[in-house]
Amino acid sequence: MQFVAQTERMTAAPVAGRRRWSRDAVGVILIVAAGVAGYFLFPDSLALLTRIIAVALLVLSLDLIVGYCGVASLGQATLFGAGAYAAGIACVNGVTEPLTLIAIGAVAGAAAGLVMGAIMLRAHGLAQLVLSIAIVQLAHEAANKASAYTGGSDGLAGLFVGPLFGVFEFDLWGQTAYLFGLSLLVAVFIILKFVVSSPFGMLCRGIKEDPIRIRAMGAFVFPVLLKMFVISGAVAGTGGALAAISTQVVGLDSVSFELSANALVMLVLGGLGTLYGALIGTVIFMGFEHVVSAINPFHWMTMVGALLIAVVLAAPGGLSDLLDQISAGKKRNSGGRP
Amino acid sequence: MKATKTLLGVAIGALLMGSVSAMAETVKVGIIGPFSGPFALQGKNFQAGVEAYMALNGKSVEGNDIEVIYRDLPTANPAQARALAQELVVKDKVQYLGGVYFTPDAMAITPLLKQANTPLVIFNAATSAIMNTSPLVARTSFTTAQTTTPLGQVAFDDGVKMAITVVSDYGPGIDAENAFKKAFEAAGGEVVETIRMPMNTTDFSPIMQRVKDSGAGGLFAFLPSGPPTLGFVKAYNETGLKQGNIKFFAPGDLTQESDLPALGEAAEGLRTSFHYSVSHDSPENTKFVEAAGKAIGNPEQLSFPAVGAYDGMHLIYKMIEAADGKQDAQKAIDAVKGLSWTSPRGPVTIDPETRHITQNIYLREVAKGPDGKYYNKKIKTFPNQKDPGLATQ
Amino acid sequence: MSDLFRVENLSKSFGGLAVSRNISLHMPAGERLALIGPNGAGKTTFVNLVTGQLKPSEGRVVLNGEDVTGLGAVRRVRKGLVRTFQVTRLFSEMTPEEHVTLTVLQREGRASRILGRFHGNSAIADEVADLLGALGLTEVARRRVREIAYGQQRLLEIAIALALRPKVLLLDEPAAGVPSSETPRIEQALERLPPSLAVLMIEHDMDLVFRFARRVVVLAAGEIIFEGLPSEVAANDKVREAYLGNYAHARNVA
Amino acid sequence: MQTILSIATDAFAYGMALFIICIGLSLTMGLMRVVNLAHGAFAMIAGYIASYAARDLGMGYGVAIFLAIIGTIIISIPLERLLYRRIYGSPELTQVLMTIGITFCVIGITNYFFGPTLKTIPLPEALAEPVDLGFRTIAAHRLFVMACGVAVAFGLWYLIERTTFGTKVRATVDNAAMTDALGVRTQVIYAVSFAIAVGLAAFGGVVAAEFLPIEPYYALRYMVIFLVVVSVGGAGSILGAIAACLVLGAVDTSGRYLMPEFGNFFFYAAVIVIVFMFPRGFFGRAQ
Repeated sequence: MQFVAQTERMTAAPVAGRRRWSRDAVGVILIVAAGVAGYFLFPDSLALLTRIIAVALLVLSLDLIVGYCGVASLGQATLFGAGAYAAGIACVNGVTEPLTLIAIGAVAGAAAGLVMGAIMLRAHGLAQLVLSIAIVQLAHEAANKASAYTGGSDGLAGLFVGPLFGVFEFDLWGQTAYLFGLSLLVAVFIILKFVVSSPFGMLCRGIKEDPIRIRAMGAFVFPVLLKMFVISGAVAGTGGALAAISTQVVGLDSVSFELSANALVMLVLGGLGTLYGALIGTVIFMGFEHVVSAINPFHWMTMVGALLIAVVLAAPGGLSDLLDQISAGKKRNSGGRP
Repeated sequence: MKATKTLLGVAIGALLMGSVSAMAETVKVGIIGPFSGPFALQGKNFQAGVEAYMALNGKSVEGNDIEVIYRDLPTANPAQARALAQELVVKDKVQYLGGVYFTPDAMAITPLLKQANTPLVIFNAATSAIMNTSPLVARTSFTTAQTTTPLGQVAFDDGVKMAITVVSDYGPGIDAENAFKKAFEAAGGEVVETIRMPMNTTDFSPIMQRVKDSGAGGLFAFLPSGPPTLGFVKAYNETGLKQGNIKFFAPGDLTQESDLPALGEAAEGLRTSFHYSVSHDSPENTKFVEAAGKAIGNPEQLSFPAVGAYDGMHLIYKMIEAADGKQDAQKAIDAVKGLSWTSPRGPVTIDPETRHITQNIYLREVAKGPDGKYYNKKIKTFPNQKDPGLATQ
Repeated sequence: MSDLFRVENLSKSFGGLAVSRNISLHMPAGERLALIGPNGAGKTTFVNLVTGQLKPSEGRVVLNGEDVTGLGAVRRVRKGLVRTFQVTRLFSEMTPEEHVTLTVLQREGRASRILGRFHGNSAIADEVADLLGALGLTEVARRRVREIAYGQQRLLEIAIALALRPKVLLLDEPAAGVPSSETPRIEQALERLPPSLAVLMIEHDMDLVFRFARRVVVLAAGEIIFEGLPSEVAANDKVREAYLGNYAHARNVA
Repeated sequence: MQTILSIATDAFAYGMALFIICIGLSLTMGLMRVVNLAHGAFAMIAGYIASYAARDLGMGYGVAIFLAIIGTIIISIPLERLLYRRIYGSPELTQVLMTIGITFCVIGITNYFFGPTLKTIPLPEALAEPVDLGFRTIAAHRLFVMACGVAVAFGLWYLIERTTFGTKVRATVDNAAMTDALGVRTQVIYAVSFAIAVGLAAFGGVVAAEFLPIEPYYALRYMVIFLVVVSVGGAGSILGAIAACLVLGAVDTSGRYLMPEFGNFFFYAAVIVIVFMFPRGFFGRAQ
């Protein structure tokens, strides 16, 4: 028996590893291809595409918490807003280098994630959801109150971002912003793929399914989840900073319940716990919203609602799950189901 | 649907005009407004104003056909505002931008204007500071400080020596509080207390209790137009403040015409100051109300954003004329500096310095008309008011 | 004292209801002890008290001479007090290999590392493969848990526990719910447990108990009514009463 | 003292208004385990029906309330059959997606038919007048809302705790499969419970319209408050919902009186504190 185990390990393990690697590599290539295709297909809508990327970062960050840890949140925009305001305030005060601003946003988001996680992880289930709502409402209120720093409801304007690498301007046509955003998204996505397939990522998935089992394995649950909150905050903060840099304004909407709820809708729409679902959901939801509201600005809401209902009826596991079933047949993507 | 109708109209117009000018160019105008969402009514008013202007003044300027493209921005969302403006300029190749209901959205668009070589005519967004962010912006609405300031003297003359201010806790609310306080104190009164209440307040009784306890003889209030105003006015009546002779003053956002059917009796006698009343008696306004009422479908829904849009289109037409259909933002904006004309709201001028509209502010009172409907009845005119918010900066 | 593990006067009551009363146990290294008792005897409560899921109202739990009563469940696991679950608690989307790898990584203090790949370490992969091999799970090592037989899931529970290198192992009904055709494999696995390990098995299946245990403790209505050799159990009056349902009656009279 | 009494009266009225609307949601979430974010949409539909009946058709207030409840329940029946039945027992997030979709549709359709303006429901003379309570005047409809709240609380308590229907509901909640096996048609129980919840939403939407005015965005605007109140009270608990409404109503009202500019801070800080102290809500069931 020992012998069998040895031989099988020798042959099978590298194969499995390679398959996982190659699948992720294909995924990343597809994302880059889609991004580049967007650049050439819609050269006139780059500002919209950049906004989708910023929101995609927010939805990715939410997937880390909801999809990988099973912590439902309707307040994720707190972290996005923290990044956006930190980058915005830094920019107004003379920090104009884009990469520095992104770093500031990520750190602020991570710090907000630490606080938010420390509060939210005290509760479970519905109570947790309500805590997340309360936190985002408080953050929104705080941003409104601190109008000396945030511009309050008028928004924080006057962000003059310097050129990227001292060369590429963030201009009207938005090529710089878009390509910068796309590179950020791809980089973050690759990092997150590493994170979720690391031992830590596995531990989180385990916690999502059964925290008691994880404790019985001798692992503390709270610090693991808190760590994921910090990572999630950094990702959301990056998205917020990207939004601030590319639009040069930060509004109260970036730290609102509405944005949080939209992010959750997009995530569930795309499918939880795969990272791909987060991207698919964001692109489909925002693209659909944009197209429908351009066709009929007066009654697009009905159609978006109908889309959500249709998705629940046709693909309860989200769109990425549906794609999985269609394309790969039986073979399912790794990761938890909702 | 509406957009296609407009397109169709433009196409037919183009056919008819084909003989006049063989080299007619189509000038595109992008209008951003809240056409869906909680503020959809204001967006509808934008559209009604634009359509009314085009119905009365033709769909072309000196052989240049005008095509209007509407883009929906339901709530204050600067990122989306920028994306929409960028797309309108780059993809749809609009030469003029108009509309914009919320201040942060305007703030997100103005940095683009220079590069886009496109002027922006703001139909509503009412914070003074927007005008400083780009030399290519003009505004045909009002600022909160502009509509509020005359109330200070009015309140004092009405015998109010001590007043309390109650405003929604956001930019325009704070602007209103400051403007009233300044004007009222300049007139010799004293503001004994200032209350800022959260935007989502639904039950105003405790606030009214607070007003009562303050001992003030007058109440100045500012809330954004829409659902909360109803609760606020009702609470004012029901808690006995009305009977208790605490006088109520507010800018006209609180009694906009489209809210009056809902407010009804509760609003009767409320005095507000504003730049426009649908009931304004002038031939220009009669024409406007008829055309805009037709455009919006239900004339009861007509309100102040429509006149902002109407006059905004007037500016855009003038700009197109000056630039001769070419894209030249500086020439266009220079052409309207100092421009005076008679708007449905009364005589107006674009201040050459600030590019903000100088206009009459009217003191009105909600009264019941002979048809049984409530309207804002003009009782006093403060002519040629500039924006005091900008003057002080 | 040479006892590896001791429980002293452990009691627990919810409100006024005593569910565990004055339980004392001691186990030297290498012990094979079976805890049996009729339904509702308080066996699961006892396990929860020992592992730290529940806080006892009174009494002490001593591991390796150290009082661990004040420690939480996680700390006790880290000290070597490990359990399996009566109803398997596994991650349905993960493979047995992933379960055990995660457990070994955790034991090594590397489970919450973000850097480094889950499958990357060959020393750990060797250990995992050996462990899975020892429990006969090699064939299903790469299948999702929800796709493998229940008996194999039970074996995986044991594999996870062993991956933690426990000193004391609590097996909570390791054969519960397993079809009789698969029980021999579980028995086999139990026989091959490391000799120095102290094992406390809670079990209903008396055949398994007699074959496995060197000592038997019988719990009824929250207290120990018998302690001795497996061969003596059947002859004991109190045990017979408890299992025949008279114990409650007898206690009421007393 | 007078001020305290006055604030307490306002808080009680506001709390009761919230209670009437929220209790239906509490039942759906607690008993049927459906996170129905479209709850407010039903209250809104009822408001529109009542406004149409009373204002445009000139019917009496009582008739309008009755029509609104019946009308809303009728509208909800096909929704329950076609949509909600698919999500009983689904993961919560799937339910959230579906019910947000329904809310969007209801908002869009309402906007289309009734336009984006505010709708009022004219009160009868008797309820419109201020009443002198000695220490202050209060609108009569506030007293009416308080009375309605108390009546709803007792009525529901009686229905759930004292009737055979209530017994069946409780049994279904505890173990649907077992109850089904005992010959109770759980499908019917679900459908009837859903109708009751919708009816309560409708009733609440109409009588509380003076606090939460009827407009197309009603369903989204107050979604958060409803969800928070139900969670704080503990889903499925009548007593919990009352407690939550009164406590949050009191915090909200006194916060707005004492420090209006920090009103929201008070409210949500109170929510966080309560959730920390009662993680399952005031009277939530153990899960």
